Amino acid sequence: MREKATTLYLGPQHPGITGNMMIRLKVEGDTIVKATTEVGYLHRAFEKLQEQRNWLQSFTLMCRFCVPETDPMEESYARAVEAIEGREVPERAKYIRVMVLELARLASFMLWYGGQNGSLGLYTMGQWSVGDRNYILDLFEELTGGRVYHMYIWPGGVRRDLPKGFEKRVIKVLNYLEKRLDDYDDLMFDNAIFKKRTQGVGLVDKKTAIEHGVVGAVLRGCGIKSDIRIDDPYEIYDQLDFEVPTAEGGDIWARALVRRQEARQSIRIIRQVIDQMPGGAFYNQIPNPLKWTLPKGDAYVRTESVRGEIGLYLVSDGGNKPRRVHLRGAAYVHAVSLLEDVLIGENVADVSAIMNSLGTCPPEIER
Amino acid sequence: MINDKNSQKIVDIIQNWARKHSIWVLAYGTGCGAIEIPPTMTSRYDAERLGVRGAATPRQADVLLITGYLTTKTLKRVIRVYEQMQDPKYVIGFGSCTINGGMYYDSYNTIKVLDKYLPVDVYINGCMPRPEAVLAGFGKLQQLIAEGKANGAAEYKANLEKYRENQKRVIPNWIMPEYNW
Amino acid sequence: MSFFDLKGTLKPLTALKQFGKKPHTIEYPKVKKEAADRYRGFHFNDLEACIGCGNCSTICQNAAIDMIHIEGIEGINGDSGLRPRIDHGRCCWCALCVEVCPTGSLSLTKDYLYVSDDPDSFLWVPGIDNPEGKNNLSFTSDEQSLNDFKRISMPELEGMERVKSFAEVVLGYNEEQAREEASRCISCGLCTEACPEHMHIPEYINAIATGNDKDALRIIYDNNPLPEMCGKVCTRRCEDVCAIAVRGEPVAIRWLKRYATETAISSDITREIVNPVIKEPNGKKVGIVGAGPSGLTAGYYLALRGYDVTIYESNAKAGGATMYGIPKYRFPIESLDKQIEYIEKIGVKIHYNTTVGKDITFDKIYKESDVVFMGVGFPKAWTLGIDGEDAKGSMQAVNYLHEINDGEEVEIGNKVAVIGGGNVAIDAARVSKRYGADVTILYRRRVQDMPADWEEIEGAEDEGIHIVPQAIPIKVIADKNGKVTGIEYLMAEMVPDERGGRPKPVAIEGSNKVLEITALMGAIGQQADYSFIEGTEYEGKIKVERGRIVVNEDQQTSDPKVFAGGDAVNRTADAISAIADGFRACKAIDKYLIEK
Amino acid sequence: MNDIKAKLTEHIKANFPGAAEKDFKGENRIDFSIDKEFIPSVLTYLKNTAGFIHLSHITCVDWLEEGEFEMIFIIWSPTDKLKVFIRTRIDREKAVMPNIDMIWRQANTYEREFREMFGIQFIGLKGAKDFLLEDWEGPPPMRRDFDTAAYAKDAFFERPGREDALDVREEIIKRSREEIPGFAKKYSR
Repeated sequence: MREKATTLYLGPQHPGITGNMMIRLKVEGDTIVKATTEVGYLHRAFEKLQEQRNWLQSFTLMCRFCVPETDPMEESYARAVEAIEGREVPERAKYIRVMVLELARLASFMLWYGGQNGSLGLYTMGQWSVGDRNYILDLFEELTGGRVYHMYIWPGGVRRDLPKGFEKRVIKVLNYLEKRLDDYDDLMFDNAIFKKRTQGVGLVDKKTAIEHGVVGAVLRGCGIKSDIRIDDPYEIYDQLDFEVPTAEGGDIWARALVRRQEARQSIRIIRQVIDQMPGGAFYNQIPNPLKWTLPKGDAYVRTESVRGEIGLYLVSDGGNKPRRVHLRGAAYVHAVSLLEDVLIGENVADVSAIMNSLGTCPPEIER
Repeated sequence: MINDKNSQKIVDIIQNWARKHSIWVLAYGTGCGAIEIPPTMTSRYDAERLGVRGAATPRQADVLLITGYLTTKTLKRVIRVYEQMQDPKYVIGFGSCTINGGMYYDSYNTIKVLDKYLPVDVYINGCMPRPEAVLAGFGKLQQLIAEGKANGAAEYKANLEKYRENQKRVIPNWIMPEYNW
Repeated sequence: MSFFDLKGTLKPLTALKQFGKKPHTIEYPKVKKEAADRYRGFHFNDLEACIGCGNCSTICQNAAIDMIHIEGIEGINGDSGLRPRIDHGRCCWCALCVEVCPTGSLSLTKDYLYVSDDPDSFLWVPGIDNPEGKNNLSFTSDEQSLNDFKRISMPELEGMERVKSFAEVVLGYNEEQAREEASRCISCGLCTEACPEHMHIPEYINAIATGNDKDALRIIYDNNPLPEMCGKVCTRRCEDVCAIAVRGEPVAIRWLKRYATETAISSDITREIVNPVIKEPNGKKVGIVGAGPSGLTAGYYLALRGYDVTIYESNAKAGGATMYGIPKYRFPIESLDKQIEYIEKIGVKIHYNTTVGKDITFDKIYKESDVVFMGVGFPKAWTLGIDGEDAKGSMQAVNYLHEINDGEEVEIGNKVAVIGGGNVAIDAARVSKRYGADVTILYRRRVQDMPADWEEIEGAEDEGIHIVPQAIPIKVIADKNGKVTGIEYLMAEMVPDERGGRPKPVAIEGSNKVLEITALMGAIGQQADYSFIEGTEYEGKIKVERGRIVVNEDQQTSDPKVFAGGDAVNRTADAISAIADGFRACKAIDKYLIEK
Repeated sequence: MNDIKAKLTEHIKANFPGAAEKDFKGENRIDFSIDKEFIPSVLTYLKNTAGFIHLSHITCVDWLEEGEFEMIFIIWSPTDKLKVFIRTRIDREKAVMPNIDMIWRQANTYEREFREMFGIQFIGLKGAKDFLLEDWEGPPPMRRDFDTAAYAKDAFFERPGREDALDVREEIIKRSREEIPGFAKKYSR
């Protein structure tokens, strides 16, 4: 006999929800039969606001699209503007950008470590990884002047050169983190509870993945090798040596395995970038920002964030303001329609873990 | 019942001392400032040693953190959450957006001046505030509690009509239960 | 997975190895970690260095920065007197305001802590609310700035190429260069106050930057009827106060004006573009003495307002000092003719070769007109006042330039000395050079004290003119025919002025030197010639003090019916001041006649 | 790469009347304009036959001056490493588009957003009417004729205390008694 279905509201105020969003669940017992996501709690109308700001002013809004990892947005905007204008970027700036992007990935992985385990009751990990993440944020503070909002990668290059001896301090942090990642493995990947709660949970198969246009680690967790940094390389990624890890299974476990490898790949990339860092200019200066106009045109650029590919479509009508900015984050793909499908048949207790593993970041959906 | 004025004073001091050291923060990330809460709570800054810790539901919580901008959609939920919270309760406004709209001053979907809708006890400067600033904010709140000056909740009750009017101005579809607090 | 995962149960226990390690917790509030060297904390503004251009306020996408009056800070030339105030309820600490600050006065500090229960206490006047911030600067624009400090260099003829002819030295910006140069401007408008005429500089530069050259010309013609002349030879006091000039090269305001006027290639096209509204004739008559810049300006704008304007000019051409005092490689004759033609087409009547006091009496003009405007200028040169000055071959630089510009030939030989350091001295020197002479400029003070434009001085040096600074001429040496053969001078040392003025040159005894020359030109200043009213009733009515006509702020002389302007009135003695006088007089005359 | 581009271009032009190619330098993309009626069929073709399985982006641009919306579908082929842009223009007043969420389920999210933000109707689109907004009564906010600053000023409060702000240009004009002609004012800062 089937149990009577009840409706459960998860969020927006719920400790298990990642960020400020809501899921309406129809449950029979504790099995979900239907899930409806409701977003929009963080809709600030960025894209509308950017149409009111000039090209440089718009740049300051970019990093606020998604807070856990702000640099891919800045990077996308900078690249889109450069593509429309045809502005050259100095070689050194490209290397610095990649370093910043990978550091940001690393910081975001640390947050994910904490969130993913926190959602399963493993609170120690949060204390470790979020605490260790501060070392990366310290580097950002030194380089960019801000912990979270860096506003560092901008059209034409980067905003300031590396401080003296910065590379050494990065290496020191990387050495420390490499050791810590092994500690995390002991606590997490070898943990019987973690395995039990993640294997076979939150399944995304290949067909669903394509239907939903899934990107990033979620796609790689289904065994599909796809990474914008390789497929559609930007900056200097095509000159770097790194691997794109994949895992079979399409469950939380598989995605966790992928991310575990990716964090190490990021460290590998940063080491290479620091080794090969060229000298020279770091910025190809834009004209007076108040009178800066871009030629007519459009650009679509994609950047790999921790959550997956983000795409930015930028249109210029020849004026000093963007005609249209449209950012599609990875969470836009993962946390609305895909989440609704994936949750069907799962337990209420696993919702939080699934959301974390899909890289749910509501501000990126709502913008 | 204690009717004596002096004894009431002593009780107040003890009460405020106790409240000061047990600030439970509602786990509701209303805006982007929420990203600095995990670092504040975890090992590097460890706010728990100051008596600050998370609470899962409004009924358990003492402090409502408004971490930045509030969209009108979230405002509705925040009001509901705030009214469910039990006394003593305090509100901390986080960053520029809660003071005068911040970056979103011309956005059609975010409120600009938080204290028109909810009573705010402490504001923390920054966009976004560093964990040190967050801790300083809690420190200020503790000080205000100890001095008996964090009276936002009482003010809200006294001026409920004024607040309601402002709230209803931005929330057209007002279907909410009246909470018994 | 096995039923019981032994490894998976035990492995997490390895976390215990962290036990006893030193925690990385910051012992807040006991220990306060200092923010990074580049941390973007609260603003600091160096109130002394700030010029109140308001660029920070313009770039702020959050409308967080207000420009406000602050007690004790007065607006002066080149400083609006306003200072930024930051609304911390808006600021996002992006530091764009720092990046665009032209003076570098605005920076961020490492301070970030401010908590308060009063939401109205988040307005922050940097520099006043945190005077100690000066020692705590973090994010500054020293390393990197978004201002474009480098001017687009003006294409010019090569130095040795120039001296072969009177071809214009400056070639002018092309369209791309003009747009680029115009886009350096931050539109603060500080320059408009420095300009005697208060031209609408940010507006026309912005019009050029956005590709609307015709609008730019219309804006320029709003209060300057001789823009092409100004575009070529203006003394451009606007550029001295340019906000960008604090740390870089000022926006080339003069060259941009020049560029804008190039669209009007003839007087008809000028009229078509400017398309001025000419009012119906009102029957009132205005007589103007002298067709110099001030007279032409007053005449043009009075004609637009419907007055019947007649100008009396003693020379064969209009333009006054700009016609006869400026060499043609700086200001070609056709360029001036075009502008005069346009003014005449608007309805201004000019009687050439009509010297007031000789061909027509001042009394007649005075009685026939409702108002008289005098723009008579300083036509007479000061003499050097040294021995042997009246020798043959010793002349005044102004007269020399006048004669050359009139097309006459002047015998100067092949060795010329010019005495003086102003623009007239340089002009005379460069003209002489073009006639094949070897030219030396003798100047009492140092090169950096020379009142001439630095561009002119550089230009002279490029063309191979020797400048001998700190040289005081004492005697002109002539041969027995009375012809100049040399000049004797003393070297001087600079002695600081006790009263705080500029250093004075004091001759060194016994440092006598002699320079062999064939011609000598004095260029130490000019004076007025009021012979046309001398001995008439007007001599008493129109008050003259120390050679200058006394006027009130409306350019009105002590005779209410007579207005005056130009070199004979103001102390700055440049074309743009004369134009300003003319424009001011026009407005005052209009008011005076309507009220009457 | 050029082979694939040429073949694809040829096929699309042959099968979908009115398809116009837009020349694009720099990025590796093919860019087509096509009538909106053909959108579902061209996307089905690209997805099922040509290997463009990844729907990367759908976007909408409001060309207010021309009275049109431009819908752009950006799809990506992981095998050929090629982007295809499919553009179509629709009337701003009667904005109706065919629904494509049966081709990619993900398109549903985009379409719900455009319905709300631009007021574009998608034939047969399911899902709650509210997506990002709640109880919104004004015009679709992403339309360019919606003035967000004016709306915000009207709907929300602003903290007082900043009324003493002055404009630098006006302050200088006042001091030097400069008179700016009306037509020049648009060039002021």
